[in-house]
Amino acid sequence: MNYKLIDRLQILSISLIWLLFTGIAVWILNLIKESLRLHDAPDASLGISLVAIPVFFTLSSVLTYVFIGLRKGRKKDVES
Amino acid sequence: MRKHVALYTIAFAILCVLIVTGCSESKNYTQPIQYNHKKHIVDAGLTCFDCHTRVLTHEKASIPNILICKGCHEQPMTESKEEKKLVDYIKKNQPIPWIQVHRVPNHAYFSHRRHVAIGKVACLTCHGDVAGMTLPFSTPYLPIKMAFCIGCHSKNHVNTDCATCHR
Amino acid sequence: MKWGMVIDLQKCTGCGECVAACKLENNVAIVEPKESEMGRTMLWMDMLTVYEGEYPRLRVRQFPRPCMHCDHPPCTKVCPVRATYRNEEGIVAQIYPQCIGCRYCMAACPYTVKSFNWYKPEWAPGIRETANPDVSVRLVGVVEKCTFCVHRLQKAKEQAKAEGRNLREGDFQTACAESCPAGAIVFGDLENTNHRVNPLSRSPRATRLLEDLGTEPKVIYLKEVD
Amino acid sequence: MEKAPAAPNPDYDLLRPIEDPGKSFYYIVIVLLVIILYTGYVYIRQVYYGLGVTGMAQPVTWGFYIINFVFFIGISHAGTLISAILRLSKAEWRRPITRMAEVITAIVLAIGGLHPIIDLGRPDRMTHLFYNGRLQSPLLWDIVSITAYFTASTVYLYIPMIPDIAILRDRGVKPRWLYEFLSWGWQGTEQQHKVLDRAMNILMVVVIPIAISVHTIISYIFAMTVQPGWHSTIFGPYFVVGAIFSGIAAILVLMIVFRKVFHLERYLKLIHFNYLSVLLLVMSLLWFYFTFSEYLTGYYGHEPNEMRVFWYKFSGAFAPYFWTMVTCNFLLPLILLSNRKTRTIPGILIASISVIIGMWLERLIIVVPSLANPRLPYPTGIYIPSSTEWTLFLGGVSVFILGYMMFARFFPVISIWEIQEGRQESAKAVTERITSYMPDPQTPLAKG
Amino acid sequence: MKITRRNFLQMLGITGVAAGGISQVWAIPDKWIEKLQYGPRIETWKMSTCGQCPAGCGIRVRLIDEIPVRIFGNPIAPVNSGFICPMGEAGLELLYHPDRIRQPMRRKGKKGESSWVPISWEEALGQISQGLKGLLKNQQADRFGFFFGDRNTLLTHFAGDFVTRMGSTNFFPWRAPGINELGLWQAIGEYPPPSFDLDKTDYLLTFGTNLLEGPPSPVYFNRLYGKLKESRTRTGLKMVHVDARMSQAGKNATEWVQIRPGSMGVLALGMAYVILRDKNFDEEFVARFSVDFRGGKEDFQTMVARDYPPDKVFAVTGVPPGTVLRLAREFSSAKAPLALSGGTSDRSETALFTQWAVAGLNALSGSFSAKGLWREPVPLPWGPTPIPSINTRSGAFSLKPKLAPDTDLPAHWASEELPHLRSAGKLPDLEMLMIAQVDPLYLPVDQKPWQEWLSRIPQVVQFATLIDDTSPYADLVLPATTYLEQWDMTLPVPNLPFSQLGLQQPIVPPLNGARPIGDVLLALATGQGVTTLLSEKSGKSYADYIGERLKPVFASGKGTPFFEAVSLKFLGELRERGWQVYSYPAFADFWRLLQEKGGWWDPGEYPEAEWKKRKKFAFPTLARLNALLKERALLSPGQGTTKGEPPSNKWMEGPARKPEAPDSFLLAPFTTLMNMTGEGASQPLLRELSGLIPRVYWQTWAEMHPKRAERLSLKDGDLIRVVSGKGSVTLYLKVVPTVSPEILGVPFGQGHKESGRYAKNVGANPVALIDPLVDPLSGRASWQSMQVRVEKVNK
Repeated sequence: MNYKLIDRLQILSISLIWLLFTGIAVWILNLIKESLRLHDAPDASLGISLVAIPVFFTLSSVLTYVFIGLRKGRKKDVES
Repeated sequence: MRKHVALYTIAFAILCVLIVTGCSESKNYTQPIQYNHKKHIVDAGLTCFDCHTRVLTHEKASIPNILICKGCHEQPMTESKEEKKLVDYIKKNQPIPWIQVHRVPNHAYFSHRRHVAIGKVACLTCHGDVAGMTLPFSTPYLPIKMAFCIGCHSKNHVNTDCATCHR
Repeated sequence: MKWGMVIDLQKCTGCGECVAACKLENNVAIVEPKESEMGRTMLWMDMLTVYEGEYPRLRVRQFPRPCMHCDHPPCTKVCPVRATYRNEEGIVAQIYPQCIGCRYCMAACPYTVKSFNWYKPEWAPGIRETANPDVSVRLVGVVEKCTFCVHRLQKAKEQAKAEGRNLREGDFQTACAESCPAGAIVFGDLENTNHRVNPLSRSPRATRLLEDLGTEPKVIYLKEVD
Repeated sequence: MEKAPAAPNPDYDLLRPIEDPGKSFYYIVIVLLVIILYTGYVYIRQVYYGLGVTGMAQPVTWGFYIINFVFFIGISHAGTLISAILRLSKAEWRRPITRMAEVITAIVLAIGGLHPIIDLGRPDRMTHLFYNGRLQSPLLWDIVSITAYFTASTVYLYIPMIPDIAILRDRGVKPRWLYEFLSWGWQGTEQQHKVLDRAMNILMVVVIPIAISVHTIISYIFAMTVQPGWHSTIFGPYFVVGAIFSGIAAILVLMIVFRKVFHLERYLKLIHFNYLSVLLLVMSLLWFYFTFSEYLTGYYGHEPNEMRVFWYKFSGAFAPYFWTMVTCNFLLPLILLSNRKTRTIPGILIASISVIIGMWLERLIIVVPSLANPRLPYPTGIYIPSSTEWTLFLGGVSVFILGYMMFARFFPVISIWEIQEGRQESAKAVTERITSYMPDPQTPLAKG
Repeated sequence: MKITRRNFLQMLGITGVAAGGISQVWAIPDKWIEKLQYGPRIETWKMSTCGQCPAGCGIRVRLIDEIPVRIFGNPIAPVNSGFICPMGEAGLELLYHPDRIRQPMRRKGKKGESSWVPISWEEALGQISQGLKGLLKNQQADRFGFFFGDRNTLLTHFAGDFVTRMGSTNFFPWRAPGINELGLWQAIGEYPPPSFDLDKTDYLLTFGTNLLEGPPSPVYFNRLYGKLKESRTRTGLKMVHVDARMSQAGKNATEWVQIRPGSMGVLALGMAYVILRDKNFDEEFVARFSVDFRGGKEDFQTMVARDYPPDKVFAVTGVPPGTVLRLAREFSSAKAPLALSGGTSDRSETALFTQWAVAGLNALSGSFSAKGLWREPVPLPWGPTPIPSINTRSGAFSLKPKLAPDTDLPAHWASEELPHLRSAGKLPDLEMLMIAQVDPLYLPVDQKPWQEWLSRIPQVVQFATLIDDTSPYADLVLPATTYLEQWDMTLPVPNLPFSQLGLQQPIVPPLNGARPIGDVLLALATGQGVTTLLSEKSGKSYADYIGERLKPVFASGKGTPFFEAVSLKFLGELRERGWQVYSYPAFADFWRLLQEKGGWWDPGEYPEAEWKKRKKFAFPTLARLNALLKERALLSPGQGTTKGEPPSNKWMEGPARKPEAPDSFLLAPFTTLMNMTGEGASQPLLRELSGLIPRVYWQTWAEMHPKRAERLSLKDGDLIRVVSGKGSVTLYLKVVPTVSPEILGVPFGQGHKESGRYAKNVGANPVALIDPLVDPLSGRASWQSMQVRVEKVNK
């Protein structure tokens, strides 16, 4: 079994999750921009984004925290 | 009918692939006569409105047909093969089957009068340097997309309200 | 500018011409019998009937019902893609190529004015082609409704501009207003005092449908007095 | 923290379905796959012809798809919310059931989340939501909150599963790369446990408000319109309560099924069922309370349009459904669960199934009657779901069963490490906790 | 498998093709499609006149690149002032109907079978020509007949002329019921009768008359009603509608009076009873202008006093005595009361009696002589050559009123009786019958004798745009043009206060090989050597015939082509000074102007009716009615309800039928604006909208009173079977309070057996329930008061 490949894949998956959440954030920001441009209830859009974006980032942070924490917590002998 | 749906499903899948690869975009039309815009505009000194007579007054610019061509080409003026085709059409009193290349979809209202006569938009903004063309259009100069309309409208501070064009 | 309509119920005879004119003007699909029975008939302009009292005191009130073009439309609030929105001239527009067909606006409309293309609208061969070229033929899966004949406004504005003048009353009339034999439907700019709708909308007989919802419809009914 | 003992662990029984799924597993999978494929065909047919193949029409423009959307998302509350609340309140009996609940959430959310897409007339224009979405629309709130909930609950399912995946990895269960990939290098060190614990504590706190928000927002889809029967402030909590209610019933059914199929009597003891069924009973009462308040305010206000919908439900065309719902959601659970004699496994099963049916009916009763009774003098709408809608409903349920089976095929449905942890530490921890609640005998009472 | 829209349409397509017997599917030429999509979009407008009903509304057709896309009202047409009705709107659907006949067709198989062999026009015309030649050679011109749907156009005159000049008298025009015509014809012996003016009245009493949903001109009267309704709070106008069902006229009236169908004449005489007793009638009119009012043995006064006291009226009509009293007093004390009959009252066994009785009410109130309520129609300035009168064509209809024995009963009124007339020996056995613009086997006639009669005629030639219910009994079907492809001229509309000629001109050249009826007849006539149809100098088409007819109008200098808004007053001043609005020195200019403007009219309103010039008003008396009945029985014995029984006054009270059983009803068919007498059924728009008000689209419904529905435990939307002694139909139930509890209202105009894909086998035809009842006085088929039973059907 190719441990190195799996290791890479794990890192990739974590970054993909970040990408996804950043994507969502960018999407929401885009929608706010649109609503500002078209004067289409920007207040509602802003309110929702204020709640939504932090939630997504909390989630990804927790995942990253676990990911890094588990790696750091590994016993030294298996490392090699 | 169930059978059909299976077929349609496959067709749908193929269509999706086509759309994704963008095959549907590049359609080439072959015009019945290889009309030379340059010769008419630069050499003969005609303007767009001489032949596309309805540009300034109507929604559609109108593609000139034998009635207008007849004005000059009742008898052949050159030895061009393409002109011979035209003269044949005129003789037979049969309309030239021009293919309209710039087609605005049905759900959008686009009026030449509004743009050219009232808005003073130059023809070449949308149709390119027609005066330099030696062949007729086989593909649209621009992809006829809303983004282009909106781009121009917002640049010129024209109304971008959807209901201005959508119908 | 605030386009609005006044429907004088004292004049309206309930003949249904507005309904027919609307269907043809706007290429509204004819829905075949089986579908119709399910309740999929498409009418942008509808004719509603209210029965009051009992014989011999029975009164039957009929009233045409276009889209109300509310000033605070409940439908546009919920549209997830801005396929329906209220423009600056007060017309609640419906942008067919934008609609994703979620039908939320239909569920939210308290007047139930919207129709949905459950199937691809189909006509007998040849009839569809000869439909009104000024209005698009809708695709399957989109919501549609009365647009106050906005395609006529587009043309009327262009004509006025070409003639270098402002839009006059009568330049822009909806198909229903134009065709009402009894002259019950009047259309115009509610904010322009020169338009007939302006004084009429302030008539003591003026009411709006479901006024208490605060939707502020721009279709104003003049009550029957007898 | 000590490493797991080398001796064959009795809890490794739980891995049996993974190591040897048996033939019947594959048969069922094939059957389910056939159903799902047929569903797929039916859906493509719907996309091709348009929504006309369904039974929806004007004015009932929403039907099964939206009902099932609300229903499935409701079921999803089983999970995360319950397991998070139980975890947060340190209820030790939770240990064998949390994962089951969390899996329900993840799978059902994915299914429920797809339903609005099925419901679209133009699914090909989905991308418009990204370019031109409007955050003012409750539908967008839903997209955001369901996405958040789905990711949160998946994370919440996944993180406590890491130690178990590591067990599978260590036992060399195939496919090894999968377990290797998913175990994130878990070795059970103290450091890793600490990280896991902390992450879970954060998640518990985050997940509960997200879960509540999801169902509140789904209720907003209805409550934000001005339609009679929908436009109600109580709808948010009402939906949340209903969701948890149906969620608990779903877990109970699943627990009973798993207990039977995998012979988990050792893990899923009567006490678990007893506790959960009492919880179900409580939710049933709560649900009734909300239903009562909702209809009483409507009735008392006596607004004509409201009353039209009200009578439509109470004595009109929807009366059979309405009263079945009341029976299923309130009377039957009340009778079966309040009596110790009937609070047996079969009794609980019947009550749970009736609650699931009742809650589905509740969604039906919320969605259809309000649409069927427009305010203006239109005729009352009719809605008869077509075979397409029934098939897609069946397909949804099949996807759920298949998803659950696949999960059980690859991962243990009962958390092995949490049970071990419970065995080793909880007794001590609970004793400590209880003593800490008690009045301290050494400290004298304060004077005054 | 569920029927989706797609395969539904496919199915329709297949049946359509099978019926038409052709392979082409497009309703429009192929080259149009490209043109419509990518053409230069040149917009033009053409004026013409609507041909959907006899009202002659001016239309303005919008053409894009020469292709008609929409029909609007002609804003300068005086009848409709720019408005049209839904039927007018839907005209293009008729033009572009996908099932239009594209070729002459000969029937394959027996009579009654709808299978066809397409043949060429030459072959078809040759066949007819040969037939005609044979008849003429054998001096049997009378064996040739023409049953012609009168659309109030010149074509009717032309066809009548054609038949006459062939040497036959068998021209049978048919027209939908009119208003007051029958009663006034009996009472004063005039046709056309004086027309009424609603503008002047302050009390309008309509006995079943539905001006809003049918002839003479729904658009004109909807407009007028709108005006009257709006101003009635100021003017105090009261509109009372007497009918079993609250039609649109009832809904727009101030009051609706429920009555048993067929008994309206009794109510009218009941009111006369009260008026006479109160002595509140116009003594002067009665004394100066009437006969038989009093003094005789069987005069009007005696009859009314004896037979129509309110309690008796109540027993027959179901109208409470108090209401009779009130109506009578309101009517007699109004300043300008007007009573109208027609509509549903005209389709009962007491049609003529009712109209006469209502005319009697008008006479009592004196409204005829004063108040400007009645106007004198001004004859058209046709010039020295009078158009052949259609009324005297047929020897079969020789009933004459006593006062004016030189006046025939308009043949329109009883053409439905043709088969009976044949069996009565009043009509020779025909060798060839032409049928045009009407579908007799769909109409509310006794169909069996019609089928037999048509089967007996060896050559039945039908002009039709669509294969209709009559076609299976035709031997040859010729594709006729619609009104949008032909020349024609609509004549003045009855009961409008001015005269108008609406020009129909081809908006498009005839589609799909259709030919205008006029031109085909002309070709046939020329083939037979009957060239005198036209004056020597004119050309060879029907358009030229119209031109010929118009020349006297031009020469008279009267009237003007339609003109843009100029106030009538101003115009009047101009005319007084000898001005004309348009100057058209030559006929060619006049003709061009007519085409441009859409028609000609005489803006001067009709003058007030002058009763001194008339003979007298004959009140209906028992003697008169019995005499008429006797005469009629001689004319066509052995049919009708009376079956030649000795006359009595029993039947006059109207068939005082009540529902016999708890689940039985009196059938009360009615017509709708969207469909009229079935003409709208072939057009999908009208098909869909004919049930707009009750919201039953496409299907046929039955209207029932809520109380009855409740008693029978039926719900709105249920499927019911309506059974009579004759047959049964299945309908959708509509529970509405707008019908009397005794009746079952069923719309007429649906349930065609043919007539294209949109009409075929959709809905139901109440005629299937109706037994052959005929008004014994006029011979007009009745469709009211059938006893029917209702059963629930599970969907």
